[in-house]
Amino acid sequence: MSDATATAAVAPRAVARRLPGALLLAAAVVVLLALPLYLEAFWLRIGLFSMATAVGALGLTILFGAAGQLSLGHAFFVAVGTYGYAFLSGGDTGHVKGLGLPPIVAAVLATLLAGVCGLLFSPVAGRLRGIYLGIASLGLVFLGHHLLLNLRPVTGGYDGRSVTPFSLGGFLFSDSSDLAVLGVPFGAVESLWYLFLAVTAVATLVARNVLRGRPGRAFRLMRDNEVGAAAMGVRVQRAKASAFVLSSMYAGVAGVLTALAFQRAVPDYFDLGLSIDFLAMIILGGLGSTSGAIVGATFVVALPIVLSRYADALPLVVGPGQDGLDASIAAQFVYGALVVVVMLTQPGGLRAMVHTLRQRRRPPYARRTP
Amino acid sequence: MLDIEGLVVRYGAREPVHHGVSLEVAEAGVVALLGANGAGKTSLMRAVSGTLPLHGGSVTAGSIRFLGQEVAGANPASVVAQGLVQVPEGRHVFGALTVDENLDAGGITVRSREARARTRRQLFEMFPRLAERRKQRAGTLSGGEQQMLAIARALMARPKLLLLDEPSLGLAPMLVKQIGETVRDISREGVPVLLVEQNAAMALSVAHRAYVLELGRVVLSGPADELARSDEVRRLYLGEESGPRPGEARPVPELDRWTA
Amino acid sequence: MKRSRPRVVSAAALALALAVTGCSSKATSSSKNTTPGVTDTTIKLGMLMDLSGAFATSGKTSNTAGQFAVDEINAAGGVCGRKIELVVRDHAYDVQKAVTAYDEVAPQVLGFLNVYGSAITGALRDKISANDMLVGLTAFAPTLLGDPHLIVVGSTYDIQAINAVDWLVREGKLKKGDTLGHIYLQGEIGENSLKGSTYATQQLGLKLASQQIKPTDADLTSQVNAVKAAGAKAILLDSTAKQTAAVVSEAQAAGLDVPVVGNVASFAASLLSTAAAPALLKQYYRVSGIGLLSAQTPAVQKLAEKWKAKFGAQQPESGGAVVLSYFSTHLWAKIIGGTCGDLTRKGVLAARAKVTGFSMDGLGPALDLSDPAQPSSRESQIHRPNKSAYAGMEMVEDFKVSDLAKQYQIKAG
Amino acid sequence: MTRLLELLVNGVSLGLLYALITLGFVIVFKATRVVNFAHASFLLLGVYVVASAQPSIGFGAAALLGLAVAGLLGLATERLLLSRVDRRNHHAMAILTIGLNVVLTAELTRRLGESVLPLGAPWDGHVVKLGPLTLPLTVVLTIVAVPVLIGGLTALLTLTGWGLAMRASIADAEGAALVGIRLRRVSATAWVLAGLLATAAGIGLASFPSPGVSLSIESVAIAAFPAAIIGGFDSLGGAIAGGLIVGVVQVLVAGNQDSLSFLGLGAGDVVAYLVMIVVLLWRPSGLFGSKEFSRV
Repeated sequence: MSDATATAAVAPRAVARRLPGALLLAAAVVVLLALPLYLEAFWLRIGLFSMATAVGALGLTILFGAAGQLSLGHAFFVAVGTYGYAFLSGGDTGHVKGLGLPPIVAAVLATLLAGVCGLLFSPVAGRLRGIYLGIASLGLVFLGHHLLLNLRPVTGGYDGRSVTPFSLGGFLFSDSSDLAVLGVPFGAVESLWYLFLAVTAVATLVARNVLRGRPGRAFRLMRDNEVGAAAMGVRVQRAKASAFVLSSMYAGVAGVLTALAFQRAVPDYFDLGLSIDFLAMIILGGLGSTSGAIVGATFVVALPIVLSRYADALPLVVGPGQDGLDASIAAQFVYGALVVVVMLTQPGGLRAMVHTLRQRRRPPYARRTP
Repeated sequence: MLDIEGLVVRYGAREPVHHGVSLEVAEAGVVALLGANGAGKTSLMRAVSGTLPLHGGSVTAGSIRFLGQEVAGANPASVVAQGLVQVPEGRHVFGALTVDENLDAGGITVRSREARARTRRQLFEMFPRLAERRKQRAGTLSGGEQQMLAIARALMARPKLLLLDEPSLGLAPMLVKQIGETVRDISREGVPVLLVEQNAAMALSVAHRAYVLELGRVVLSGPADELARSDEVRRLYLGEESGPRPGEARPVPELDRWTA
Repeated sequence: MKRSRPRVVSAAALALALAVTGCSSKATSSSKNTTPGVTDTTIKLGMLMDLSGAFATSGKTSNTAGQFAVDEINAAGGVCGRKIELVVRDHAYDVQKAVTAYDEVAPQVLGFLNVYGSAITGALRDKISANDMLVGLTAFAPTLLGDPHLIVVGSTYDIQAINAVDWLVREGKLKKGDTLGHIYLQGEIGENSLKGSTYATQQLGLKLASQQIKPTDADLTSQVNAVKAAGAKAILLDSTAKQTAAVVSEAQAAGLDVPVVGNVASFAASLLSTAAAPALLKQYYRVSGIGLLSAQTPAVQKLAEKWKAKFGAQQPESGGAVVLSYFSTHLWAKIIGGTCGDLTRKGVLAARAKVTGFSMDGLGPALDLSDPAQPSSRESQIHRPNKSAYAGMEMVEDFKVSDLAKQYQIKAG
Repeated sequence: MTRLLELLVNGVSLGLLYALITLGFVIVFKATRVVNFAHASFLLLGVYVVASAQPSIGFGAAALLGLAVAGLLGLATERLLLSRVDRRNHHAMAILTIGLNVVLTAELTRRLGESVLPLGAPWDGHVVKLGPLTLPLTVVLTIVAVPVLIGGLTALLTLTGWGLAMRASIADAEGAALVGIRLRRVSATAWVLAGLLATAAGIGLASFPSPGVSLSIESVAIAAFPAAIIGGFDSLGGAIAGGLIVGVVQVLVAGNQDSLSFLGLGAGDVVAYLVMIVVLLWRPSGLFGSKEFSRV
């Protein structure tokens, strides 16, 4: 269903089919824009984390879903983005140094820095495949964690370092801003919400264009058959490197967003677990699809937090500190079990599930064989 | 001995590969199954040997009866146990194992140690090259030797019917000829062979009967020598005139993955 | 079609946004007249603990002991005529969960009775000061000093290390010129403790051989061997409880027969049922800035009885966590009690500085919170394991401050 | 000199335990092409069972029980979960093991928490003096027992029909199916083996001077990842070599922390990955791996 076919000349039936979609999208946009006026900081914070993570997942779904390069090192590149931003925008405080650049410049440079790290690793990435690449990139996570702990002046060591709030054109995205919209005070979470929404939207559009356009086709050709791809004029080494760099830059953006959402950079967040979560997200959502990456990320991020909050209302689960099944453990069980169930019933992920449902509902004439 | 009727194979939700294929292999001799790439030959072989699930496919209609027993949907091990052994396209020898170990593995379903030793002696007479290289890893053998090994490995199971999938693929013309002779020898020893080939010249030279498969349908069948003389076969498969007929589609691209 | 979509979207968005924003409930609820967490009858305090992660045992213990104190305070009429209520959240030692949980709890509470974990505290520090929040900690890092928003109960890790070295020398276990081995955890505990041991060894004419470990290290043979090769006559140890068992057994395995002094977090009662027990009973001591659960004072006995009443024969893994949480909850009540006329977060911060002589017999040293840049006490106790003592530990030496620790200058972080 | 020797012996002992973990991991990968992300929690579960059963039934029986439970867990994973996924969809299966790992880790975290369960092995607490060396008995036993175990496994693989079937399926699954080898049975055995080997290694890791079974053992088991890669995934010898290399390098680096301070503190864990990346730059499929396997 490429957009190219949906020109004005398309039969009215097709337009009729697409119109509800557009309205749905419009409604979704409105809801997303209005949410900060209603939701408490708790929910907005979940939204911020979800969006930050979703951008990272988009990068991984390009790399793994389209180009077939398994990376377990995504957490490393996210860390580069986070600490890159914190260092470039931060000032000198005690032993911890910073360059004090304007936040927007720092954010862009941090993204590029993550890309450069990806580029530096691409000689390794280009030579390796499958599980070899996966575990080699896993090495980056351990290496990165080691550096985070030891490069004190840049990272602040085990204690981490605080993150300069984002500002753009004199507007400060922090709690000290005095802005109020319709009586709702716009603190850090409310204003960051819009920033994150914009970044996520751009990241999604770019990813969609990459996946649907020439690069995506080249990546998929390469994934399915390197020799064949080379025969069709794909420069395999270069395509691999560019997939890796692109995905690292996405991780870098995710890192910057993570820094802003946390308002502090701490080393323990960027561990193997984060890399594996990223992998679980994109596969749960549906490998190689942008919507899958976003849904997967939101699901993985929000589930444990929401479950903990509503622990009291859930059967079998006890509130914090009581004896019995803790909410957080229960969340882990649900997360793990859902991953297993989705893989057993819908190896194509949640997106495939939606797709099947939609096909079932659609009248037969509209059904297409994939 | 082998009766296939109305067979339909599908890979997942894709279009079926076959549209009701029927064919028959007699108690003796060589039956050739010809067809272009994508005609559904390999899928048919997989359906018989029970290896379709390894490739995500399944038999959705029709029956495959071997010596009166239904084998469609059976697992490969029980198919082998019934005496139906396949040499797959691309040989699939155990590259990390020695020639001897490959043959051991081939005879893994044969209980009697003595019977295994006897078969092995016979095979080494038939394939002296393999005897010379018995301690060598199969991965280091040449293509032709690997094909011989794949055939010998299948014969170690003392099959009642041997299925040979594209044995000549990628081999030099001289080796192709040698393979043809081997096939003839095997059938002379009393093991009937179902030979799937793109190389129609070779196949028709050793076969007694032949079927021609096109886009999942049997379009021609009959005694091999008659088919070899027919215009259609000569034009399409024996290379006497090149290029596909107008209107004859190339294989559906999506299917390449499954049949390659 | 493709081009027209954004127009549809933006028009619809605008219309809906106008319709929707007229009645935001958030706008009305966020008036800032009242202090969060305070009503006419209750005062709410938050606790952010690890109740399901790697440190769940400590978290649950602190939670229970804190609740004991709260029940006691409420039974005696509460503070400022109000009952204390706890809002407990589990962060499972996950920074992301902790930050969201903080966002959820912060608007509902006056302050935080306890925020557990250094990584967590680190991530929340900027928010804590932005919210004028007073926060109790289960940590003794001198780097936390100087921030009026954080309460560090008792002596800091560096002072405890100094007191420990001083004790080793006083007991004749170390003599001038001897080498002290110091195995310490990467992170706030170990590195601050190292500052203390470095200072003390310099002042006392000892040599120091230090080895760093990580919280996840399980096999510490090479570190123990390195300390042994340096000729250590005693070991100062900052580690997790599991690692303590590893170090004492490995020291024994390596034929290194010397006393090992650990910090307050380096022991758990269950270690006495492991293969390390004989070595622990023989070699291990613990330095602690807070009281001992098996101490014979009435206040401590009362607490121990409460635990026994609730859990029967099941003794706490960490007596220290029980004492600390109970003690600091009472400290909180004292602080709030000093600002009944101004029950705001700022009022609480000001009231903190008014507490200069808080003590509860045997539970902790006398605390002076007037200067946030100085530790609230410089005293330590020395304990040693004993299978028959409650929670597995008995007293060797009661609260005492060494001369060395008195003159030690703390550089607040 | 003595110290270096001591470090070396300790390193070899640790490396042999890594080798066992890596072997299980590699065998599963080779037989089923599944990256088992739950391998470390198999190990922890097995040894947790040993430690919790040991007070009531004695160490010997508890060890057998732990092995049995981990083996059964492997079997159940294959039979109840993985066999329901299309066997070509290796991604789905790997992600499935991630889900399994999350559940197992959550449950073990809940049960173990911060506590340390004593293993109760008869060799716990014993020290052996060998000339100038003072070594825990565990180290000596590991150095003797693991090679015997690996030797036994090798003999099974080379001398028995079961081993032949195993190796044939690993070399070429389709070829194996076509000679009548039951692939499901082979995958099931591989998963059982993984559970057994992991538990055996876990018993070593939880033995004296380690204080017993605790959550941190799981993070130790992660070292099997770089070990498997250094050795090369398609060679059992490689798994052993990789395990040894990682063990020795880790212990040597940790033991010489002071002179290696330029690497930063706590470099022991990282150095395994550095070695791995260097090896991969030199040989993209590990020391003993063959080319095809990196094409998975």
